[in-house]
Amino acid sequence: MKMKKFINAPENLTDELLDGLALAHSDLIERGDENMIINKKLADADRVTIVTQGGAGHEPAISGFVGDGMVDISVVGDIFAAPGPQACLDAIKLADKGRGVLYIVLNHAGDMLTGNLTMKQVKKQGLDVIKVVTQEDIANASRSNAEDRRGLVGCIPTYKIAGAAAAEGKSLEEVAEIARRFADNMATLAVAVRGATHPSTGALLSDLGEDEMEIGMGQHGEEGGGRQPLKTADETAEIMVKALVNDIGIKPGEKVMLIINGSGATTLMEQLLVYRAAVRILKEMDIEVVANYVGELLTVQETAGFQMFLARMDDELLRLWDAPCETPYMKK
Amino acid sequence: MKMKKFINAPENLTDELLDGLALAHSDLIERGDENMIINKKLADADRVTIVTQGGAGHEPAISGFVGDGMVDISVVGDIFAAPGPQACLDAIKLADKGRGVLYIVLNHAGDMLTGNLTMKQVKKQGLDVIKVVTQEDIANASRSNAEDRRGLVGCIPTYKIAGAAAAEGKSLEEVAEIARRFADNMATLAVAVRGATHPSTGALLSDLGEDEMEIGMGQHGEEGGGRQPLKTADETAEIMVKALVNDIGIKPGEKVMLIINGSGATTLMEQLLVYRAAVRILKEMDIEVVANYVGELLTVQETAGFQMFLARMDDELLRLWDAPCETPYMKK
Amino acid sequence: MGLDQTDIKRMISCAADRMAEKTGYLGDIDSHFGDGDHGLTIGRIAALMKERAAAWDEGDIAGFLDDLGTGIMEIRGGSAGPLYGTMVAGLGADLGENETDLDTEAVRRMFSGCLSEMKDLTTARVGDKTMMDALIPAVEAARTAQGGAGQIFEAAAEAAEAGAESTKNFVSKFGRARNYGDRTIGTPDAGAVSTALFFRGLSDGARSAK
Amino acid sequence: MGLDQTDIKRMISCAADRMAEKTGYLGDIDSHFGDGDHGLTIGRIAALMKERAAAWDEGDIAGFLDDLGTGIMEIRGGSAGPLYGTMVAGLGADLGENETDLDTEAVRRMFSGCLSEMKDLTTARVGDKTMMDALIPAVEAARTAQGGAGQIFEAAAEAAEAGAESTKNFVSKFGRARNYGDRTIGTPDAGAVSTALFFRGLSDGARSAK
Ligand SMILES: Nc1ncnc2c1ncn2[C@@H]1O[C@H](COP(=O)(O)OP(=O)(O)O)[C@@H](O)[C@H]1O
Ligand SMILES: Nc1ncnc2c1ncn2[C@@H]1O[C@H](COP(=O)(O)OP(=O)(O)O)[C@@H](O)[C@H]1O
Ligand SMILES: [Mg+2]
Ligand SMILES: [Mg+2]
Ligand SMILES: [Mg+2]
Ligand SMILES: [Mg+2]
Repeated sequence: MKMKKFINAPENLTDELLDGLALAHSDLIERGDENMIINKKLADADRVTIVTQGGAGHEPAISGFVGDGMVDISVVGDIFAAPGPQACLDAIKLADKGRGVLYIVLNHAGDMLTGNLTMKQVKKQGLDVIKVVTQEDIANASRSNAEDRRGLVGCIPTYKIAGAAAAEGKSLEEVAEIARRFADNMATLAVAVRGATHPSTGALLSDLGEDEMEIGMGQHGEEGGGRQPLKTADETAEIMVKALVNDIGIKPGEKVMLIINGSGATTLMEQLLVYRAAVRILKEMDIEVVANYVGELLTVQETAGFQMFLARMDDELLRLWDAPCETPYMKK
Repeated sequence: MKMKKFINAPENLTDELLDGLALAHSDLIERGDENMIINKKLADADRVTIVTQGGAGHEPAISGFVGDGMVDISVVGDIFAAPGPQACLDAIKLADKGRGVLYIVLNHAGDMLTGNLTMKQVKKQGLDVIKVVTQEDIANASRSNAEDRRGLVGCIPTYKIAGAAAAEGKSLEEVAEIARRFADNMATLAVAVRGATHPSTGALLSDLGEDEMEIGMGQHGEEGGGRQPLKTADETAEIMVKALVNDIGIKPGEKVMLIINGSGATTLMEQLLVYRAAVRILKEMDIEVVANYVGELLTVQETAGFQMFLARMDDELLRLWDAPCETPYMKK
Repeated sequence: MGLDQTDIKRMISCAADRMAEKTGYLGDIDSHFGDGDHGLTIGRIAALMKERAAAWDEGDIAGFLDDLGTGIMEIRGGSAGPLYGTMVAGLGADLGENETDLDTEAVRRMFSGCLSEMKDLTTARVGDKTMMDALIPAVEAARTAQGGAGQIFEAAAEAAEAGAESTKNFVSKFGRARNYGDRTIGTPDAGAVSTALFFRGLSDGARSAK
Repeated sequence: MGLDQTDIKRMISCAADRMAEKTGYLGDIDSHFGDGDHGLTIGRIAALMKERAAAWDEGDIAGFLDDLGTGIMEIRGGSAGPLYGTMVAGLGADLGENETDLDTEAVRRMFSGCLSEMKDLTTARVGDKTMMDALIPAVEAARTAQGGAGQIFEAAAEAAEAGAESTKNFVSKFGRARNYGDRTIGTPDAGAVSTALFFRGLSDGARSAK
């Protein structure tokens, strides 16, 4: 598959896309130095603030969720590549309004390295920061090996819930406790049917046969082991729902959040079919969906496939999920 | 290209996707008989109401924009296929709260036939309905041959503006006048780089060479004549902006709405690059972008490409665009 | 020499068979310059025709055709739904409510009623590469054909077939295919071909009526 | 026999050249089980090394390496940014602020400082199929190598190359490639290969120091 994208010079890609984002949403966000996207209302914030970091190329994630009620600053690296620790440290200092900073990092090799280096400096400088790592991909490691679990779409509802907790005026410890409680009770499984191309190098990200799908594929085309013939929406949903319920250990009578996150080229039509099937299967298990999202939150370029996300909900988490937010790509 | 989609039986596709949509957004919409998606607050409406119709397969359009402040009922046919006139007539009667109904139809062969048959019955039965047709594709007919212009993404902002006018309590004539004023001053141009497959038949919708793009491609893969080698984001934006400005006849000092609508597989990253370039080019022409949207509003399955939409704005139209709305895929 | 309910029933059923046999081919033609679903839609229309014909045991001919036409319109088939619905209902449009035995003059009224309803719906005419390229010659042939109902329908079917064949030489002026301009030359119009199949089936069914 | 600022400058510049020459190959290896951008990132790191080395006209060696390491970390290159940044800064971590002439003992401190910084950052060790497969043997060789700075760096480069080569036999345990398990056997690790190039370049640059 040849790369067919509307880009200019690959080396300016991230810069230009952040420019476009800030231009299109100048009422909500602005660009800072060093690839930062900043909540325009950050200046007035008298509360815990939220900083995150990650590569570009996953739009609308992650910078599309900067704004009141979600992320205050996102520090962007390059395409699929983490930013450096100095940029993250600068962002944390800029975000800190004297109430502390929650620093959310997805579990990917580069992000974790940067996150650790950043925290070293944070400690050296005595800043009030708690780092929370999202690592919820159940494909390639068991729950007991959480450090090996990749961070997939689960970061987005984590931002939302942490952001709402911060907006309620909770302390840094409380916000971090809530974010961790949510993150500890979430799980994601991805499926892909067709790969994409790396927008800077043109390299093919994964390579699937004409009739194949792969359950468990990572965010950059990394394999997850579940190669199999393409199945229907209902069959695929069933495999994935059962794996997720089982992983989190959700019991009959419990309430959940269900997200179907399109990876890029899979239509909303298909996502809605999968959502419908998943709700039915959960209902049969006496599990109630009390919160949802169906659409593209975190994409992997034009990959065809989706991520199914499930999380155990309680009343507080639900209230925080439903709380108002105003960001370029999530408004409540 | 083989079809690789998560579907079940093709003949149940539209039914299942509308089910999924209603299930995922049960706070805002509900399913009615005959493939209708209905605004849950319609019952309490004491105002002009908005009915529209069209094929499925373009999600989130059109049913994803049913809800307060936009569409009250959308009548869905099958994949890319218009519904019948009886269903539309039923929807109009259901929507009518004694203040009249604005009936918005996109200019496509099947939709126009149904729209005309529906209006025949409307007249026979003495209902208070005004039909507005959106026909803004500049690719295959000149402005003086508007009946030959296809309706592309322009229907979505038209819904928004008409819906807001209705919410303000304006009369049917006033709402229709506003919708027409907006629609008469809008233009869209589409570009595609890779086709998609018809989800029911598996047939390839258009077929482009490895290095080709096509400017002017219709909503279902129909050709528009502008086949050419793939260009950069900046170059493509320039060609399209100039054609649109020229078509509407926008003058320096005027204000516009600019929409970059992803067709399916083109990333938001690319859309943001194109948006950025378009704003720059408009600025050079002394044209100010006062309203925008960058993202997927009306897709054509997994087609790679986008539609660029431009419309002349005035203060009233801008106020209506910015007014609150609450639908599954547009919230303000 | 006339047509009664049993004849119309058999004719509709026969037309449905001819259409159903060719859905693959129709989809194929439509996929060149359309969206490839004409076979799908014609398949659904044929199924409805078959079902309604089988279930029809009372009521007048005009009422049956009108109901069937209305049903076809609601098939959600894009252009073909309203067009076929109008064409089928149109066959009964100029029949009286209680006409149950159709003589030659009544049969000719079926054709003229059909054409005027269709002309009301679409401005397409001969040469525009649509269903009208089959329908208009069929109606014309029916107007001048000698003999009874069987011969009239046979003449209409032959004219429709010739009309459909002629669309190969035309440039699309209506529907999605319009955007392909000159490139449509060489391929027949899907709707014209299916219309010819419709009239072929009606004639096949009418033949045994005598 | 020691290394001064001019030598370090030449070594860094030489290392940058070795790395820059092979970005295509590095991208290629990374594309098998990673995301194919390692060549891109190494290219940027090399460019920065080259630029900083050329611009370096005063200041101590430790400070230069620390600044360069910090700069590399901000290159936005995924894993390789923090790793290379730490490795380069690590070479100066155990040098004193005013050490401008590095004797054999100081050169050995460069290696031990580098390793301890890297071990702080990552838990990967020999056999995990990462940069550490090149780095750890290089440091080990530097610790025991006889002779002056030139010989020490040559021993390190040879050990790094052998270490990189050995990664072909390993299963990925870190980074994106980890998810491919056994299938990674047969392909060397991109980061290990680039690390060997880095040390090869340092050695080439050190040789003329004597
Ligand atoms: N305005 C029109 N007037 C007459 N016939 C038309 C018109 N538009 C389309 N058609 C006919 O409809 C056929 C296409 O039908 P179909 O493929 O079922 O619908 P769609 O184009 O909506 O997919 C065309 O081949 C043509 O014969
Ligand atoms: N945790 C780690 N410890 C040591 N080396 C690592 C680690 N993670 C990745 N690497 C090294 O980084 C290399 C990949 O670098 P690169 O492709 O530039 O980064 P990314 O994987 O973020 O795209 C791997 O080949 C491996 O040598
Ligand atoms: Mg990378
Ligand atoms: Mg169609
Ligand atoms: Mg068709
Ligand atoms: Mg890589």
